[in-house]
Amino acid sequence: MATSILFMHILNGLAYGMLLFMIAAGLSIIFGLMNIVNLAHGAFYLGGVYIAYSLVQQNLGFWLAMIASIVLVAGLGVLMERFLLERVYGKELEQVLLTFGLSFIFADLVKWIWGTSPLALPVPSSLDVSLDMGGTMFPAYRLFVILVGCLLAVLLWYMENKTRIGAIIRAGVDDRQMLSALGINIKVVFTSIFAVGAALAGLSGVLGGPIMGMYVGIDSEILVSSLVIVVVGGLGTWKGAFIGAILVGLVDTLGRVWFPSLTMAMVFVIMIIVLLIKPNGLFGRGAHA
Amino acid sequence: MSLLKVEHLSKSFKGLQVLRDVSLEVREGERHVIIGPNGAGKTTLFNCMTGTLPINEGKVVVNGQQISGLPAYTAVRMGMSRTFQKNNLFGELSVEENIHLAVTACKPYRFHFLKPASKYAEMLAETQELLAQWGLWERRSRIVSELSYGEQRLLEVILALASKPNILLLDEPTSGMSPAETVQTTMLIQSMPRSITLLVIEHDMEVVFSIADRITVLHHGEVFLSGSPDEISGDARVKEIYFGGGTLKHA
Amino acid sequence: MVGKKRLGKSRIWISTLLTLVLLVLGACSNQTASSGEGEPIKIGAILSFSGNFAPLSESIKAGMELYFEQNGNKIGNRPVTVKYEDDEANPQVALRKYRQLVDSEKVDLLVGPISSSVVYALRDVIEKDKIVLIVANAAANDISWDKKSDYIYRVSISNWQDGTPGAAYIANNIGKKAYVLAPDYPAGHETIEAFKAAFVAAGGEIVKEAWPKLGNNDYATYLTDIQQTKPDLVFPFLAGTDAIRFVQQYEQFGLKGKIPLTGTQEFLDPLVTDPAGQAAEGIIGATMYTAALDNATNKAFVEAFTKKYGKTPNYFNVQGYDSAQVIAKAVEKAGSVKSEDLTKVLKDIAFSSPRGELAMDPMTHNLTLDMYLAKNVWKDGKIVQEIMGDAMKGLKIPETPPAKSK
Amino acid sequence: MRANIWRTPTLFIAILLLLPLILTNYGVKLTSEVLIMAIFVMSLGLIIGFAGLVSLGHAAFFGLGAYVVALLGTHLDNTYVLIIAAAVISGIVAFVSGLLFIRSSGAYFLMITLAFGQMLFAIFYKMESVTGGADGMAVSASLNLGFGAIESRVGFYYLVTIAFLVSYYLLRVFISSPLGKGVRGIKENESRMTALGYNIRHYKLIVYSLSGMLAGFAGALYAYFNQYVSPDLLHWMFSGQALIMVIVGGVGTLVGPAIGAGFFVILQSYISSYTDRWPMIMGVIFVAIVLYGRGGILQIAMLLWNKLRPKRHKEEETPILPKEGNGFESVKG
Repeated sequence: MATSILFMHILNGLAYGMLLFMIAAGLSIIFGLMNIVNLAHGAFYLGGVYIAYSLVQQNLGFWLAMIASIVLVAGLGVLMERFLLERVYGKELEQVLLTFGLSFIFADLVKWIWGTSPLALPVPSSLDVSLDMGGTMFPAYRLFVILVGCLLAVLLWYMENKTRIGAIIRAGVDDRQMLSALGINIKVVFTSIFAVGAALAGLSGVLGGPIMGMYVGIDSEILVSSLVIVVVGGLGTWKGAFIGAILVGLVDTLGRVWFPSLTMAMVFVIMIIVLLIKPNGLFGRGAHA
Repeated sequence: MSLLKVEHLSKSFKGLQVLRDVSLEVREGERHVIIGPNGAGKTTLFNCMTGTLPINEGKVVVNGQQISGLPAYTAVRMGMSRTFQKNNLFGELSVEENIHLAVTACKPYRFHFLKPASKYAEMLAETQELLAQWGLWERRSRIVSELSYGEQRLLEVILALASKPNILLLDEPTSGMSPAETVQTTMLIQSMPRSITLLVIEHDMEVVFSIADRITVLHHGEVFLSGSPDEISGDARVKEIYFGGGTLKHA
Repeated sequence: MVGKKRLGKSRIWISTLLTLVLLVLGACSNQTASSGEGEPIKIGAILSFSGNFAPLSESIKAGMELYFEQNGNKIGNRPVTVKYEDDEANPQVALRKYRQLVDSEKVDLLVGPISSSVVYALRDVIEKDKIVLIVANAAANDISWDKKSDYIYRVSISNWQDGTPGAAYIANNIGKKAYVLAPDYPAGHETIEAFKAAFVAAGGEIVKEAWPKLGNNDYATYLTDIQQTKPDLVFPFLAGTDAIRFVQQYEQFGLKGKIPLTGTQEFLDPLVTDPAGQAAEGIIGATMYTAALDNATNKAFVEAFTKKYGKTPNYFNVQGYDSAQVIAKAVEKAGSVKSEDLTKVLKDIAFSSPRGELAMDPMTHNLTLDMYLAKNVWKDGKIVQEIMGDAMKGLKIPETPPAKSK
Repeated sequence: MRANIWRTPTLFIAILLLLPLILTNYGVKLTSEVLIMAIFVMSLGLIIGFAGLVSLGHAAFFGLGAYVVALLGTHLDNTYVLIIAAAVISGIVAFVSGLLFIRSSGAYFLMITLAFGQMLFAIFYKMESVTGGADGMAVSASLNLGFGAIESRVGFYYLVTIAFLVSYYLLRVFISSPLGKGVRGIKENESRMTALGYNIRHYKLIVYSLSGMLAGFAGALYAYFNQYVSPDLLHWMFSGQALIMVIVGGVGTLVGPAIGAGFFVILQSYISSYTDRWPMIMGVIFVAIVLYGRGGILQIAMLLWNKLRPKRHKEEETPILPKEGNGFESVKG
């Protein structure tokens, strides 16, 4: 295979991986910090893309629609955490049932509001060009997605390692009781982390809509992909989510090229291999104390 | 002849040396007490001896058989059983069920699944005996989490005894107890038959000196001194490092 | 708190019992069978309202409702009731719904399903229960061949008929080297198999086959591969949201206008081309229906449909409309809803479809279709289909499976 | 009061046996389906509620059992052989996969079982020439226990009723056996069990394999029931539904999951034939169960029962429901 084509495949894998990273990052931290398995996380993707679609239809423009949509989805996250999830902290199986129920409700709500006819969110016109990269064309939009993903990774890394909130989160993932011992208002921390996680998933919905599509059902597909990433990377780390997402993005993309008959199971095979070698994921911190 | 031998045991966590070249010998029937300031590595030593934690160097020999490197559950098969510093019980089960589990652990029928456990007369009898012997018969149907702290502490020891060990490792058996409970527990330990060899971690010096045949002082992960109670209480350096210059009281 | 309450063993048993019995009794309130003059005719529709097939199911439902509404919700002098059930595109659920419709609701005949797996799963029970099924979408070829049943009649299209008709035109006028792409499941294989056979027969060559999984998230890999392979043309078979994303990404990767995009009729249908927008411009292929077809039935249909629903009909709407129409015609002609009477008239039933004058092929229980060449053009800010001519007239699915091409 | 202990189960069995007399054809079929599902969900309830192993891939064993009957059934048509083969093969696959996966716990176990299930799903989906791929395949084997083919609905109903009762009884014995008690102890406190001398991996592996076997058995019955198998039977969505049934019914009991299965299957087919909005209604019911149910349908049913009838003798109340069942204790070490 020509190197330029391989390079293109890698770019494709990265763009896909970055979208997955945006969803998985929130899921991972929520998982690690609050010990919540949020099976309704895919609903934030759905919310992000469908709200953005409606706003774009109202001629609000892609970027304004994106911001408004993210804010709304974050608000939805806050409501969900405050009024529902808060009541099931520490009861994992009830969380499974609750968030599973919520994912049912959200998906059906989307169907109710927007109908079942397939819709499509267009690429913003300023980025709707393809670049000539050594004879093959590549959409500028995907480069933009990669860029946003990398910036976000840097930002999250900075937050995790250099800021007070990051220190709180790291402490909380290792030992939740320590937070209250430090006199930190856990409620506020949990709600804001949940909101950030929801907003990131909403962002991936808006940015991912033109690539991965918008339809009811993608929420559960994306949930499974991001759960895989979270587990491969290790619970509760942004670094793990980032590396895991890139790994899954690349494996999935290159797998289609090299092992076309394995596309259905490729990601799962990788996950099983990783977990057999490292039972707590690549960057997992071991079982919680 | 020594029943339990620890030879040159070392253990480190992520570069932090917790135990360094620890050697220890416990003779059959002996009551051997390990003392040492907090963080000296006492509980880690227990965890390494029982296989709960892997060790970096050295070995542990019980009854002439090496057990270091074997999985944790094999320690009991070799006749070495332990208790925990913090109560580690089946809080949602009844006292009786807790003891059932402990009694069944090494029985050949532990994997049977076609007959209710309540049909195994031997197990029931052994449980009944333990309950009666340790004064918990009245409370046998209670859910463990509803027991008093002292009772739970007692159950901790009973569970370890249920497998009829030759060697019993007790990790701070009196921690958190009221003075009255402490006295009671000390008496229970003293009353144990000499067929059970005891290795005890203990902080309370009154308890230490009332049960110990031999004392080992662990300091910074190393054996600082090992000797008879008199040797230990008379040693100035031990006073210095462990008791900060205070006096050792001989009970 | 309730959670801490201890409960007696006998209470568990009795509560179990009560819950179960009540639920079962509640769930199967008995329905009486319909018969005789004036009694409603009951139709059971098994479609996939949840999952990716939802838009197809909604479209078929809309088409059926339009037909019955136009006819006063009556067949002859008997009122019609349609009971819609959601099979979740899952054969096991479909069988449960089937039993509910047939055993409990006592429907007279069935319409459905979307998914091929469901039609195969229903096939054996239908043979046993002798109840008529009008296939409104499921395209599996074998239902016209080895799995043909006296009680199953297809008014939609078979995979073979979807893949075949455009091939000759494409080979002769667009290019000889084709890159084909379809989801890796039986319908994908059958459609591409049919295209391949016809395309090779017309002197074409398949340079590469790509089989993404069904519900593939991203087509980038394949689009990059197409750039590398440099075929004369690309022939995909995809449905719904997959088709939309493929068409849009085809443009994003700069392939639109460079390598001609053709495709099955899915790519020439408003369900895909409306959301895909200008990216769908220029796609050429064969289709059994577009709203632009010039016949009287279609003109009336499009007008009525647009009036009721405010949009251009897609071919699933037509499949629903024709399913209703065929049921009505058959019942009127047979003068009964009994299966043995219906099967006699269904074998060669003819009717005026928006697709033209159509008739059932008695050998395959599948329609003989006229296929049209069509092209997506951008007109007044939206994609419309323009008819370029006939692709194949009177196209029947072969009576037996054709030998597999290499 | 020995007679009392047996009175209610006997009544229950009697009603199960008499049910076909009052039910419609459809009711008999639906109850048969519920009973098969109940066996499957009980097998999952066993590892979740008693061993703390929360699996999201259990449908793989159910589907495997069903496919064994479908695939082997084309070559030999002996019901005993097929059903036993289904259970044994599912059990072996559970054992081998358990061997690899059992050291994972909590969310990792959840995901690795999901992945394994999806791999099996992919295998049956991809082997189109053998299994019909996504289209599935018809089951040609007929149900014959040596006294003529069982073709009537009622005959099949009695067969699954017996299968259900036997499965329930065996599970009941299992959880009270030394092994079952050990499994329960592991769920409660792994480190203590190890300290007591239990090899916890062996225990988890045995219970996981047995659970896989039972799921395969249920799958085999389901293949006979529907006479059709498709990869949907192995899909993680189905595993997820089973998990929901366990939680809805009540974790940590045997009857709970069975009730959850009945509740889910019947309610879903009931609601979905009245409204397209059924996913939303089901979702709201799940949320309501979490917020107001506290412990599942079983608890709610009990509550109603307790309200409806006056108090009886106290000594009958043996505590068999755990407080606050929660499958993740093992995660926290």
